[in-house]
Amino acid sequence: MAIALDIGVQLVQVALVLALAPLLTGFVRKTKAHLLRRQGPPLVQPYRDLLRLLRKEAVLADSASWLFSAAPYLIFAATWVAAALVPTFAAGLVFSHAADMIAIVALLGSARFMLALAGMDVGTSFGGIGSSREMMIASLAEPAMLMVVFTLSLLAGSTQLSSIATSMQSPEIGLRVSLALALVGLVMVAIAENARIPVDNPATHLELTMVHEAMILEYSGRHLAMIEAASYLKLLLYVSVIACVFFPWGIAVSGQGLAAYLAGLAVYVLKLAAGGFLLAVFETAIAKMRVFRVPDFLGASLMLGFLAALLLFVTQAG
Amino acid sequence: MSDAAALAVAGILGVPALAAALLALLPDDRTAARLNALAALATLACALVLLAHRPPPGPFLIVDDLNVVFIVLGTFVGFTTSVFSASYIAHELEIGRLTPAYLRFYHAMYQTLMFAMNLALLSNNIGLMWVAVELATLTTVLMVGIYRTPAALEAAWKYFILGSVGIALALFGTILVYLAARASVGEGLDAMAWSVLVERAHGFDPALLNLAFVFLLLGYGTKVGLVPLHAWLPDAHAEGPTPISAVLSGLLLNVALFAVLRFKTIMSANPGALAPGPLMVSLGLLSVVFASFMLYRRQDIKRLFAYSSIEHMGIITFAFGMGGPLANFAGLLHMTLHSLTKSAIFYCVGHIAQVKGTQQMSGIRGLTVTHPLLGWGLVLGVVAIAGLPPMGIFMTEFLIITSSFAREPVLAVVLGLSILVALGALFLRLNTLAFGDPQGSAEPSKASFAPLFAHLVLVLAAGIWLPPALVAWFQHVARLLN
Amino acid sequence: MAVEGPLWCIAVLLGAGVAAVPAARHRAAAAAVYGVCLGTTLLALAFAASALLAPDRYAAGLSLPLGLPWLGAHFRVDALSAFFLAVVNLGAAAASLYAIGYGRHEDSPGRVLPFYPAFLAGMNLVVLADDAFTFLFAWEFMSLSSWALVMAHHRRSGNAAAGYIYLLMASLGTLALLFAFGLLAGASGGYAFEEMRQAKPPAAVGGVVLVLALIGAGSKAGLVPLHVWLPLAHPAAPSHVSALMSGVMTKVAVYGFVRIVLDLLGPPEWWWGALVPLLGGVTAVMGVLYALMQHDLKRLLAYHTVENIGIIFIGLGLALAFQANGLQASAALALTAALFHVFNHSVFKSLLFFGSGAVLNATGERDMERLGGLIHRMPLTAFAFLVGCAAISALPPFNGFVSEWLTFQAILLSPALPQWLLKFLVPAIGALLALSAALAAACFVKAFGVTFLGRPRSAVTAQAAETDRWSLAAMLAFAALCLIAGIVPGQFLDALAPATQALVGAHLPLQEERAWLTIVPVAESRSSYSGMVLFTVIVLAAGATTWAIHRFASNATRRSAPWDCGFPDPSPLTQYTAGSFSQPIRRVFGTVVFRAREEVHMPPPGAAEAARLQVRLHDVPWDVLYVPVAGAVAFVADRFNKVQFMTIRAYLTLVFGALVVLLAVLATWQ
Amino acid sequence: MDRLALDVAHLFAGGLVLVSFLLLYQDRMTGLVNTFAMHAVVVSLSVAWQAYIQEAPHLYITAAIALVVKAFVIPLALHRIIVRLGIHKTIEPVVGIGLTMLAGIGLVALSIMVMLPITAQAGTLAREDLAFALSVILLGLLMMVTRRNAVSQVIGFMSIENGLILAATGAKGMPLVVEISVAFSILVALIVIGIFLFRIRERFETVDIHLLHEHRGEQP
Repeated sequence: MAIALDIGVQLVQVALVLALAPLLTGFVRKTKAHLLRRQGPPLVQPYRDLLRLLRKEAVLADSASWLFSAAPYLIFAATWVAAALVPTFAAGLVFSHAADMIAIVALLGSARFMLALAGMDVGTSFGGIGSSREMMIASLAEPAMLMVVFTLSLLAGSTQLSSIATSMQSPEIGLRVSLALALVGLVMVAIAENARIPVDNPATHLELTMVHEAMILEYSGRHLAMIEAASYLKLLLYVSVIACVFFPWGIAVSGQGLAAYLAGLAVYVLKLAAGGFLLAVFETAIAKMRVFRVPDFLGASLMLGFLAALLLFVTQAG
Repeated sequence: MSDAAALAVAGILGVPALAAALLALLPDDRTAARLNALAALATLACALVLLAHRPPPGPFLIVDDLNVVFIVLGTFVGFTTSVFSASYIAHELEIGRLTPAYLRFYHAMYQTLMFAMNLALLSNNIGLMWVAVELATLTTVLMVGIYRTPAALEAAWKYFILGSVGIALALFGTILVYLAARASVGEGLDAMAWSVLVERAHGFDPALLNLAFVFLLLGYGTKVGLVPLHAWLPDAHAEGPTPISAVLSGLLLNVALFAVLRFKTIMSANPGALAPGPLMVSLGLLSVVFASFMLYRRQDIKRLFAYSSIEHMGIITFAFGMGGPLANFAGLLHMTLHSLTKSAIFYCVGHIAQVKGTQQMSGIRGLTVTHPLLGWGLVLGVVAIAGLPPMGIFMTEFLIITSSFAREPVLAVVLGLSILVALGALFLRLNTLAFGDPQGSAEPSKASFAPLFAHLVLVLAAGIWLPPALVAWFQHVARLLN
Repeated sequence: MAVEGPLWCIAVLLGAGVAAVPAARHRAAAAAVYGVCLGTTLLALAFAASALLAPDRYAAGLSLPLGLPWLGAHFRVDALSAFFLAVVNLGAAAASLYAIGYGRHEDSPGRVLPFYPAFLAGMNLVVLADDAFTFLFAWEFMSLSSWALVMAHHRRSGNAAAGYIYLLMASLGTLALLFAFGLLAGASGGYAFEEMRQAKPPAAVGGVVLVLALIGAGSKAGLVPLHVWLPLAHPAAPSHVSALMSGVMTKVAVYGFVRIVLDLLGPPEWWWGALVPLLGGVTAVMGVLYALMQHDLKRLLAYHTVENIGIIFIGLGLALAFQANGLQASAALALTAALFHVFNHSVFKSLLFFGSGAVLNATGERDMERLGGLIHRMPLTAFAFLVGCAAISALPPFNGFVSEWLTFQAILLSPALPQWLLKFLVPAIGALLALSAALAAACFVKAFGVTFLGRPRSAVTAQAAETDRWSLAAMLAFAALCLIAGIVPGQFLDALAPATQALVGAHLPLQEERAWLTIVPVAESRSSYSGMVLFTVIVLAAGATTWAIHRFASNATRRSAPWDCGFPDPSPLTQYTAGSFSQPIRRVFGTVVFRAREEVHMPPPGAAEAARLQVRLHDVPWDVLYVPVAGAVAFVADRFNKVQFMTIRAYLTLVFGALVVLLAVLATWQ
Repeated sequence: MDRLALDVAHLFAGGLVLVSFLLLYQDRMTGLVNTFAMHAVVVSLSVAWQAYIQEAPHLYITAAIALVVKAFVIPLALHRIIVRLGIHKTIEPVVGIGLTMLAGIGLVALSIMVMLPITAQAGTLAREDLAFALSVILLGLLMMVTRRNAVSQVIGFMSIENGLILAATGAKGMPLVVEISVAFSILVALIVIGIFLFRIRERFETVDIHLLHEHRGEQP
């Protein structure tokens, strides 16, 4: 019975992330528009976009290979699974033993790998630009992310997101400098990874500064839909990771009955909204930076993460 | 059975002497070369008899475990060299570098040299040995100069002068040994006979012995080619006919070393005398370091390998100086393998120089492409001489370095590093000699590969498996040397 | 039936090598030789596998009356050597299979066929050797035979120099190992490994031995700064040999290090655990950065081997650190990670070299700037290569990720270490490891993207054809192995248990009985990973999505010219090249690590000539370490050389001087 | 009898050393050759004396050889060579005479120092004789090293040989002395012939001054 419930919860989680992801993106866009005194698209616009794209025919460049058309599905699947592994409203999911936080980072890495290859497949100059810059950013963002993971897992004595989330709720963690550092580092990584301002501009084309958009320039129709969905999922994933690690309150632990789950769900939605709002404020507040300033930005986050880990290594005896 | 042994000894000395006389008279060159090889073969046969039976030591001649090693090795290399020399000399005649008259002289001298070296090895009398070594020196001087080119004459002259001084020093040492012995042994032949000297050495005057050893080490060391007494060696190797280079590196150096060893045994048999080890070790190490750096700037292929001979003589001297059953065993084995390998290399080099028409390494390239057998033979030889497995020298160098590393780490490290330096130089040359785009004539050489590959196969076999009998024998000799 | 089996295999290999000398001319020789090698190595692999399953049955050693007379040649198969025997022969078998096809295109078989089996035999011998002499003999023999293979194409420019540097470095390493063994054997001269285990050297000696072992094994494995020969020599050899050298021979070097330091040397000091991982971390990052800067495919792969060696040494070093502090379980984890990475790297690096060889055969090009679009011409090769790239970039669900994940887990255990230096060092090493992993992904996006994707950059590339089926069989088999070892790593980890048990006295909890094929290095609550679940879920998700979309949404497709923001350029030269791909990363790291300088020559307005961008990279270790040494040798050689040109009187003066000095010594002595 | 005998022997040996110094001092070719002849005479006298006091008749042969070959034949030959080569003018030593003398004295001191520890049981006359012989040898070497001229270097070498013979005959009852001295005379004769053949004007270094730097197989 319990296992059945767990599986059920897991499936709900899988469906939930997929359902909420476009909404979050829509919410961010809406908020940004409001902050800029604009009307902005309706909240459900991302859903519409996806549906429209799905119905269109896909245009493939002549020089595109099988990899080009296979990549979107793999990217989507990898990101989806990764997002489904993050405890959103309930910890101790069934799959949580299949992959810890390092594995989630690596899953996103696989997705990025495929995306970068897809960007180079057609053999256009823009695709190459996108891929090379993406890999450069990733080569700094990923270690930063791993440093944050180190910090957390040292605190929690585990790399399992579920157990991290649960142990973060326990009082003896308290407030720590390294936690703050880790949080800042993680936020910076999240911004970079989701191609947000100031690292990249999600709403631009025909700019030599674009990174993510340049890679997917040749995509259209259902392929584009898959990739867009994947990016929505990625944003959701990062927000939920931050939420469940640094603000773990209200996450239901498996076996706590339905009420706890519902409560957790409500809290989770609130957290998402808060995260989206903050992101929107941040994005409107600052300007896009030059591509070659990005390494400094990410280097800073790497340093923060490293510092956090180091502090823990030193303070933690045995 | 001792009559057979006596016969064998007589053969070892008599056959070369007779052959020398005969070859001096014979006019025709074809049969001369064959007769030369035949005589060498006969000598080898006689030497092999000695393995089985030994004659009792006489006042002038002796056969003991130590010199049997050298005699068998020497006669064997002498035989293979004579085979190689047949094909080599034939080519020299074709291109007219040698006239039949000189050829006759050459063969006579070759056998005389054999005679002299065998005499030096067999002699039980230090005076007699001195005479024999001098005779060997003179003959080789004449053969080095046989091409009559200014360079050859000069090399011969240099060799002659330095050799004579060395001889003089050795003689003084010999006299001193006699004086040291006379007091306890009494006057007369006994005071110059090994068999007596070694067993009575403990009673000799140590101071006199020390002085004697200094002179003997320098005198015979000149022949061994130890730095700083080596100056004659590279030129003598480079300018003479290649068979002589092979004999020089393969035999004469060993004979001189043999003399040093004989006196070393006397020294170490005397408690009061200073240990000969440190002197030999320092001279040997100096030679290794010096020679291995000298290899880098060489342009003449035969000179290159002449310096490598200096290096290896240094290694051997180092080993014997280190002493101890392990190092002595390694030294003996190294000496054997070195003379096999080095003579093989010189066979190869001789044919290469004949094919390419030059000894300058700048004119020899890509041998493995144009002359696979010669090229790969050279590669094998260099691999062996550089001390890489599976060739035997790897084993001896392993033994020498490790055994001395336990006692003198610093010296061992220096030795190992300079061996590495030498390896670098050798392969730097090999890269252009054997590999790369070929240069020079590509016409096939009418070489006789049998001696070359016979030696290399022996060295290879020694690296993988040493017959227990040989090992036991060498170990026995190694114990004698202490 | 203990160690004889592998020894017979070695004998057969040597025989094949000898037989190949006369037979090399013959047309069928290549197929025959490689066929024999394939069969023999498979047999040896079987022996190794059975030894891994039942280590105790194989513990009995064997001594042959070869080599050093009074020592004899000792051979033995224990858990460690069994594992490496398996690695060696797995790689060797695949390479032989590959070569049955690839070898046909060899233009000078006489220079390859005799040495290839000898090389295999040498590597097997090293792993089996049980005394110092046999070990060094085999070690140097391995170097020598591989040197001959590097020199196979000696007329191509640069190869001879590569071979020279290689042999020199190899001999230096052998010398270092010789001294290490000399120290271990002590004055008594016990060269059998068993005696060395008994002899307990003092701590100082232990440190020296460690350094010597680092020099000896590190120079062969390619540890920075001893790596200089590797990227020159590995690409110079024929591709199947490159695969062996990069994939397998470096692992034999690792074996040497493990054997000496963890087995023979006895209990480690804690500072070893600081030195070795630091070297490993630096090596990893340097290696991958070097690789990123290359545009010669095979050289890129060779440099990347350096990175993986670094990762392996990080694991080994952590094992030393834990072992020194008596944390057996953690040591076992670190060691397992290192050994498993040894296996993984041997698999995917061989696979990648096979692929590069196939490309080389099809196009005659190693320069990525002239390749491109090969995924259309040689799809299967491209697929296999892609798998290799994903695996080496440590992406789940492939095997590379598992071993790096284990290494991370080991790093996360290191707060337990008491020493402050280690507390500071280990997180830094973790950062280096993470950095190198991320850079590796970039490196292989570049390698695969520029070589196989996009549009062909040269005519030959456009005409390339898929490679032969032997090579494909080898590549696809290894690709499959990458996936299998990635999704069911538990079985492989359990096979390592005896080895770690023997070396550090502990092993990972056995993984067989875990549910969902999950691997759990320490504890369920701490960390766990199940490649199987991940793989199936992703496949299900992707499949379901695809099916749903094609079923309910459109599945219409149209081909057209690329859009490229509206102005596509027909010329393939407008694609991003290898150089331009790595340019951002070069700007980030290059100026520090390589003293990279970029010079732009922009013609004045109206001038006709093209603008030029020139990039200069320096190999800093080379400039700092090797050039001065070479200079010193040359200097001394020049000084000494003057002695060759003196007059006879000067020579006489030397003799005279020597005499007087000796006499003076004598006079003062008494 | 013995005292006297020993004193005479010492007289000859010391005289030989003295003549060696004279050789070092000489810087005129003809004078040099003549002094060498004297050197040889002294040697043959001392050998003869040894033959007398040791009742060793065969040593007379050695003495005779020394006298005939080295006191007459070779000097005459050398004179002819000198004339032929036209170098009967002064010759310049590499180092100044005075310095050479000093070095020579140092060498004598060294040889005596080396001989000191030798116990007297090695033979009553052996020790001093050996010291003298050793000094003669070292002085000869010094001469070979310091002189540029081929002829003077040969003379140096021959004085070494005289020293050796002195030592050999001083060693009482040493066998093969005659044979050895004969062998050595052959050596010397060959050297002289060599000089004669190769027309060595100046310098020992090379058979022809022009070849000094060319024919070393390698270019410096």
